[in-house]
Amino acid sequence: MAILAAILVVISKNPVHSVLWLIVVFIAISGHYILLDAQFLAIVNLIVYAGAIMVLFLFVFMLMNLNAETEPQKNRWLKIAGVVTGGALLLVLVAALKRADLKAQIAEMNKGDIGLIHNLGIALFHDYVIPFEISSVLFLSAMVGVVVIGRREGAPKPPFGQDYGA
Amino acid sequence: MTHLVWLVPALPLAGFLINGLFRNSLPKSLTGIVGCGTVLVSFVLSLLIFGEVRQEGFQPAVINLFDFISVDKLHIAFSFQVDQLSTLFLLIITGVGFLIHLYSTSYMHEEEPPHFARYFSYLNLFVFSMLLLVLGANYVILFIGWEGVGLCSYLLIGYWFKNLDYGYAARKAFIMNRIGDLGFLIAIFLMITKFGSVDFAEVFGKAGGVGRGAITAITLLLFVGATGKSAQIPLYTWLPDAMAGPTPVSALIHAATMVTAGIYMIARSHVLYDLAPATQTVVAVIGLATALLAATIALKQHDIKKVLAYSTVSQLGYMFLGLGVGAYDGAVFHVMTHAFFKALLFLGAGSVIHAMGGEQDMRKMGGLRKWMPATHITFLLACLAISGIPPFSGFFSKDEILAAAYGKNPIYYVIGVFTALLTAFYMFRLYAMTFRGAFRGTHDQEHHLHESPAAMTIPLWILAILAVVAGFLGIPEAFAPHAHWLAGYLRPALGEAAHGPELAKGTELGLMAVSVALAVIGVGYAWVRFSKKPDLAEPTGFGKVLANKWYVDELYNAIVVRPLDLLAQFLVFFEKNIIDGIVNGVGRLVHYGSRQLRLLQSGLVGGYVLLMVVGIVVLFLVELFIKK
Amino acid sequence: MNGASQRLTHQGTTAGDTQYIQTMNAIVLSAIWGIVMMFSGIVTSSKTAIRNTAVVGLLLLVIVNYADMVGYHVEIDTHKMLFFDTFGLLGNSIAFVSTLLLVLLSGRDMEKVGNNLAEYFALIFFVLCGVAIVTTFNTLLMLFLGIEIISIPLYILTGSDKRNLKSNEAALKYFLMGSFSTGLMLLGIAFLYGASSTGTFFIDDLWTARAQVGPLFMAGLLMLLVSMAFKVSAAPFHFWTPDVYDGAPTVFTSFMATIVKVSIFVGFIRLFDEAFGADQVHWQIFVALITAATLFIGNITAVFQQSVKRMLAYSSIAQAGFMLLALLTLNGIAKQGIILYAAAYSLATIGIFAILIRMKDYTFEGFNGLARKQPVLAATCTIFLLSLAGIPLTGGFFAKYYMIAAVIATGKFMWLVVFALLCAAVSVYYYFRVIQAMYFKDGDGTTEAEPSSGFKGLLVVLAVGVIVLGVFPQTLLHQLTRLVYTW
Amino acid sequence: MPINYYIFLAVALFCIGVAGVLTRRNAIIIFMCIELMLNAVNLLLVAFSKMHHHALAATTPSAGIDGQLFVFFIMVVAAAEVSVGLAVIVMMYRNTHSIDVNFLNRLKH
Amino acid sequence: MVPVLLILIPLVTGLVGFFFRSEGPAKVWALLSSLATLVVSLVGLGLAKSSPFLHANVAWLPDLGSRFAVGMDGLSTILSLLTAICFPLIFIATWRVKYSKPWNFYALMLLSQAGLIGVFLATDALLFYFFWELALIPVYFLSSQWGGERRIQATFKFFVYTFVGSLMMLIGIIWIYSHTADHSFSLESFYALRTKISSHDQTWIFWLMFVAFAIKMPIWPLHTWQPDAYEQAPTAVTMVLSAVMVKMGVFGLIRWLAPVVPVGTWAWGDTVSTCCVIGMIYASLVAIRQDDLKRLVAYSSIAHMGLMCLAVFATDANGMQGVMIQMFNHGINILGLWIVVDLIERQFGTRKISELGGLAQKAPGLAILLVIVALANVALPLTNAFVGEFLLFSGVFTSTATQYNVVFMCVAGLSIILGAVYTLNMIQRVFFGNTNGLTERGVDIKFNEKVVLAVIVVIIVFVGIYPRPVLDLTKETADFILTKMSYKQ
Repeated sequence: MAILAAILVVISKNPVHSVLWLIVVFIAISGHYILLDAQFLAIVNLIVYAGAIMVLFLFVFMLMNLNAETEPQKNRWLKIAGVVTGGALLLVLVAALKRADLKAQIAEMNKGDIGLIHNLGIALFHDYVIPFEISSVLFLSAMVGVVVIGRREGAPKPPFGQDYGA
Repeated sequence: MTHLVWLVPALPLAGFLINGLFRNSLPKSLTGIVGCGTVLVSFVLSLLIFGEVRQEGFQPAVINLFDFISVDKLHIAFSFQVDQLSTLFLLIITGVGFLIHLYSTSYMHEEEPPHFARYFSYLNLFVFSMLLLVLGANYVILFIGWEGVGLCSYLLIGYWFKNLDYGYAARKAFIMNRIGDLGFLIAIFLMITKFGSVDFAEVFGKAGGVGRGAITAITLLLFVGATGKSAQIPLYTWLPDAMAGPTPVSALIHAATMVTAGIYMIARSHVLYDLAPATQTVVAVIGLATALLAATIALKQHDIKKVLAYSTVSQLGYMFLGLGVGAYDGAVFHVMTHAFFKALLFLGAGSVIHAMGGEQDMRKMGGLRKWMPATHITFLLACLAISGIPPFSGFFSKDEILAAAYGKNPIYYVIGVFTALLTAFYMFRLYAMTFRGAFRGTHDQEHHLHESPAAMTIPLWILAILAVVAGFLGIPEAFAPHAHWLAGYLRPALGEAAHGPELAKGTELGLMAVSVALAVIGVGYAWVRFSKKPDLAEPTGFGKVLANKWYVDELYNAIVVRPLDLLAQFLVFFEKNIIDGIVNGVGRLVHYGSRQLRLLQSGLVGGYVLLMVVGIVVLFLVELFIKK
Repeated sequence: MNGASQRLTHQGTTAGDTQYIQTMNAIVLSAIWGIVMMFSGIVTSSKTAIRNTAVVGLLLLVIVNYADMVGYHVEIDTHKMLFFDTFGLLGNSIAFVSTLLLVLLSGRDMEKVGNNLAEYFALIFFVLCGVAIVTTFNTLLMLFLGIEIISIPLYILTGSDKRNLKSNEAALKYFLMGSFSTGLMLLGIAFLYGASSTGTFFIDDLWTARAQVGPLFMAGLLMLLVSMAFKVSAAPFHFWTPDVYDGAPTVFTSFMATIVKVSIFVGFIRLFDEAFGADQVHWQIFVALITAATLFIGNITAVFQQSVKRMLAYSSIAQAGFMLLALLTLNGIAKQGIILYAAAYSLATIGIFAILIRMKDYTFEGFNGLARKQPVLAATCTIFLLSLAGIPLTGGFFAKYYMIAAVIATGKFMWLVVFALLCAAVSVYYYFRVIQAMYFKDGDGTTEAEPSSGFKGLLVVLAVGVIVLGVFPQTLLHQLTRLVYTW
Repeated sequence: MPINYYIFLAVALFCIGVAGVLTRRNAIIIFMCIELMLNAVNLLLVAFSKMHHHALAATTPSAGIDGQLFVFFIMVVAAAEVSVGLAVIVMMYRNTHSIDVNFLNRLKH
Repeated sequence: MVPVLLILIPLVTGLVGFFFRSEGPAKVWALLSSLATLVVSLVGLGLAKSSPFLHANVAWLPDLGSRFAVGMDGLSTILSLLTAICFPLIFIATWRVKYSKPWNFYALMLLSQAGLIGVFLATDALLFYFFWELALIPVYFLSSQWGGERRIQATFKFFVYTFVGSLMMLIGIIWIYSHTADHSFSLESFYALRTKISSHDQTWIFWLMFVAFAIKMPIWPLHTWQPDAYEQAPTAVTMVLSAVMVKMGVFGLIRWLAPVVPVGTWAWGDTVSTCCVIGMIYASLVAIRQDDLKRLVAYSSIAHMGLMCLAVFATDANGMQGVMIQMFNHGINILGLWIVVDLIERQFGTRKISELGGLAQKAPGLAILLVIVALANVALPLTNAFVGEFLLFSGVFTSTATQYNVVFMCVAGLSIILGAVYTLNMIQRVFFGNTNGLTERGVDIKFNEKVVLAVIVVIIVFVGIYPRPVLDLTKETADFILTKMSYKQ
């Protein structure tokens, strides 16, 4: 089902639809998380992705109020090539991996509790404190970045120099 | 005395330097004095040395001046060898050389002082190199002289450098000599490999020790060198062209001395040649062929100097015949006599040309004996000498060679004698057309006719005397036993067998009779035929072939010069388009590739990602299939 | 000698553990200073002040980093998340010093980009923080975070010239492809995680934890290789480079092309040495292929460029190709070499860009006759170009020398060496085109404004540095030899 | 259930994402596809973490937790990327009223 | 001590030279510096072989096992002497030439001199490579700045061509270095290897390095950069190129290649020799067809260098000595030729043989000096070149390294004849015959030019008559190299 939804994300003409389909994918994935008893992640996934991020996407779409692909479908060769290579990648990956003898490895259901917020929290703030701090820097930079980008600076000026190439 | 021998070449060298460096400041008179004086002094020195050498039991002396080249095993000293042979040549060179210098002082007096000086400096340089050639105690020094004289002949032929044709003649001479020199050079290297030395003494000492093949190779290569220098088939064509130079030069270089260097060299290395009969045959045949060929060509020439030139070639052929049949002293003897009478002939011709105001075509001459008696007499004597009329010098030397040839192989003799007949014929054709009959030149030429000044006639007389009496240095056994002074004198240098095969007294006399008879016939026929009505008509038929020298020059052009030229043209093309083309092609390829690769940078994100993914796929494929 | 095995011997020694517990002076400081810069924009509007603060910060960075190297530092337990060794720290110091030089040379030109100077500096400091992480990471998590911390600000800086469509376009392209490669990297990490028997992200455990070189392991390795290759712009994952470098404001192009690229290279080598050094045989062939492709495409494509800026973008690809040789061999010579290469390359490139920024016209014609107008600029530029071309007496020569020597020492891949040097010969073509333009062509190539004497002086210093590197690499080399022993 | 299924599922999702990136021209959709890729990876990581946990739970109870934490960090980063990415896209849209990536070809060759 | 000075004087003076701002002083400065170098090199010549002042060895890059090691044995002495002689002569001969920014010109000239001398003196491979490039770079700038109208392309072709070569050489050097026992670039440890390198590697190394040297010499078919470069470079630079720089190739071959990889050298000797012989004939024939004096001289130089290379591979005592003395001679002679060409070009503004003629009437002094130099060029006895070529040819002929020695010698010998052909052609058509409109206004040479040519002629004749000093100087080196080259023991 996740796969189906994913394919729909890719092929659906109307961006809004694909957003919605993406949400479906996320929900499906969250389901898998539950199955793999990563409860915390499941919740976070739903809240952050399906909730916040997707809303952001929709918002941007509305802002640009383009609901259908406006441009005509040019160079479909690129499309076909894209699909083909994507398929090829899938093939080679599968080919590479199916030789992996992981049959024995079982991901069993409903056992263990590492997925609980409690344990995760302990690990996070004990072993993973450094990365945690670091990620704050990441956010900081993102924030600054958005600020820089966000400010208006008047009308676009033509690119400096002449247009090279060709 | 011999230890002072280095002075003999040194003096002309000094003369060369003085005249060369101060050519702009010296007055002609001084130049002449320097030019002649140095040669005269070295002549005197040579005489003194000769006086020492001619004594019985004189051992060849090697004077070591300094080490020229010495690399680990190879040691080449700059050393001179004084023995009978070299001394004889010293005398010829310096003696005749001096006379010709003297002659030149007046022959060239119209030249500007600088050029006059240039002329004499060249001449001195030539004498120096020639002396180096004959004095050298090893093949390298000999070779140095060898190329030196070549250079001088180049410079002197092209002396009047304003005239391009003269220049080309000079170039031809130099290059043809170079071809021979290459052979000589290879011979030297072969000696180095075989004997580890180039000293005469050492080489001859070891000569017996090495294989027949090597000796033959060496001797043949040396002979190649000789053909270049001494104008033998196939490299003789430069000599006639060399007549472009001033006449005294022709006399000195292209008749008396330089061209006989080949004979000297072979006589010098007679030890090797004795060991290589095959080569001897080759030498003999080539010599004979050259003699005949040149003689036939001489029959139909109209340029007075050309005739003499071909006769020189022919006479040189004789000498090689002599060498080929082992009569080394005969050959040397002929060198000497020939030096006298041929120099005389050239100088005579020179004085004729001088009188005719530069005219060289015999058809415009005639009856000159009225105007220039001295020249006429001396010239006649010389003609008799070269034609082999007894008791003139030519008779003795030529007959000695012919006799030896007969001993070797009668056919040699037959051809030789026939050539002698031709010689007599064309020489007297020349004589008759020049001095007999009526004058055929223009009026002002006739007006201008006069006997040459003393500076020119004195040498003529001296040479004439020599040309007459020189023969008595080598009276054949047939006339008087052990009267052959020259043979005796040269025996230490040329070895016992130097005289060639001995003949019975009777046969020898018979042979002489035949040759003399033929000579007389030739002389007489030519005399009567050309005194009255000289041949002015354009030659036809076979005569035309002869007049055009058997078209040999044309032949060489067709088979050597043209192909080389075409090849060079092709190479230039090849250079520009193939080799350089490839080099530049690489550059162009890079450019082209660059222009194409740029197009990958399509500017489309989709395209970029696509290519990236393709790259990943490729890596995985390598991982899956190609690797291990 | 492959890193992993040494690492084992190394862990035996007690010195090893302290190196986990070291502090990350640089990281902390750069982060903090980033914030400082941020607020400096608010408290003062004087650009000079801002610039000076930045300079001070950079100076401090260099100092504390050196302190790290000689062992003065506050001790914090990083839980083996980071591992500090001379190699990484040298990488840091090169990055910091070059940034300092960059700011000193082209600080003024940043103002022209837009009016958020303070933020630009803040972002630069954040990037440096990421750099410090990437050069000293010890787990894939930190690598991932470091890379991201480098990338995200760079997206911004690329697009910082907002009114310039080229800049926007570059930013978007960079962003899309960058996050795509992030996806690839994560997939690779996931595979490796799966392949490791104990489920770890520690690079020094990876190679012990993997049962054998299974397909899962190889798949992850390749994915990582690809994504890192993307970051250092190695063919065929280089396509973003020319467009982004061309589109971005030149100052930041210079920053990306030197500091970022070099430090990611350090991380690259660190990763493959630590994690996969033992399995070199399995992946050498791929690196060789990528190297060849990079050298080829970089050099050949650069030949035909009309714009010097774009030519430099391609040349940076080509130079990356040479640096990949170090990754290929991973022996002591290579590790010395990569540091030297980093230094030489950064110095030269910063110098050239600094001059390029001042030019009116970025095409080759723009440089015509510069030697008459600006002899100093022309001369220094020539030296930098010679260095990039690898001519002796310049640092570039020894850089290339080490790379070649490293490969020859392995005795394999001779074909690659010859190929690489042929490409180097090609590179002479486009580098010398600039020289020819400056000296032998007539034209009015000139700068926008008469450059200040300080600028010139700094350029000369830089050039002298390049030459010193070329004649007496001793100073640096000694550090390097020490480093080789510690490994 | 065997881990293979999860692997293939994740890989399939990932490749769909890739295909999307290749085929679509709307910047935002491409970006979404990338998010899809990230999620595929997340899924894979969680699966692996579970696998390791199952294998080693006996010895170390907390085995496999790293995987889930990694996923957590991925989400963090993804969020940051989204904000920046959207900002860039919006800026682009402001200047050229389009978000078709095929119109981004001022820079080429 | 002495070698260090030899390198430092031109280097430092050159760097200083950039700061002059007027022609006169710059000129004089350059001349003085080159004279000083000459004096020092003469001192070096005077010192005994055992003198400690002839060697210097300073730590440079201990980590790489490379030291700043320079030394003077016979070979390097004679070649540095050649360099030291050439530069003052060049400066004097081109005294009247006007350059734009002359100070830069002279400074660069001095720098290249430093590089050249360094190449000849270095006894450390890396140092050798450094100087090799140092000699090249200034020449690149000189030619591209002050050359003819096609200078940029021609010079660039020359530069890239040689640069590719030197990069290949670099690979070779590093490869050998990786074999050395003590990981050092020093000549000794290189010589210590010889047969320790596998013959397979030797083949690689040989070709990698030989390409560099072959391009420099140049050997057919890698020669095509030369005529263009010579034609386009300013004549002063052309003199440097052909008088000294081409010797770098032969020198490298003798010093750094043949003794180090004797097996490879021996194995590929015949191949290379064949190229040399082809090249000699080829170049001579092409030279016959040339109408441009510079190109003619260039091709003749190709022929001569081919002979030297041939002799090196002959591995024979005579040949080796011949090579060493001939390198010196050829440098002197061709310098003379270039000076004459330059004089002609400066006077009449053309190098086309077809446009000249009859100069001998207008400039007899020039004509005579040219004839002497030209005769030296065709190796006439009692000129220096005769000694050289005699030894070279005899070396090739007596060589035991190949069984084709006779063939090589005989074919190569043809170049003697061809050489005479094109040289005499040139003399003939430039100096003899009648003057034309162009050459009517010819005048004889000035004093400074006369002096230079006189010096050259004196050297030519002296060495031609008494070559002993030179031969003794190089004897030891030659034997040493040969023992190294004979790998059988």
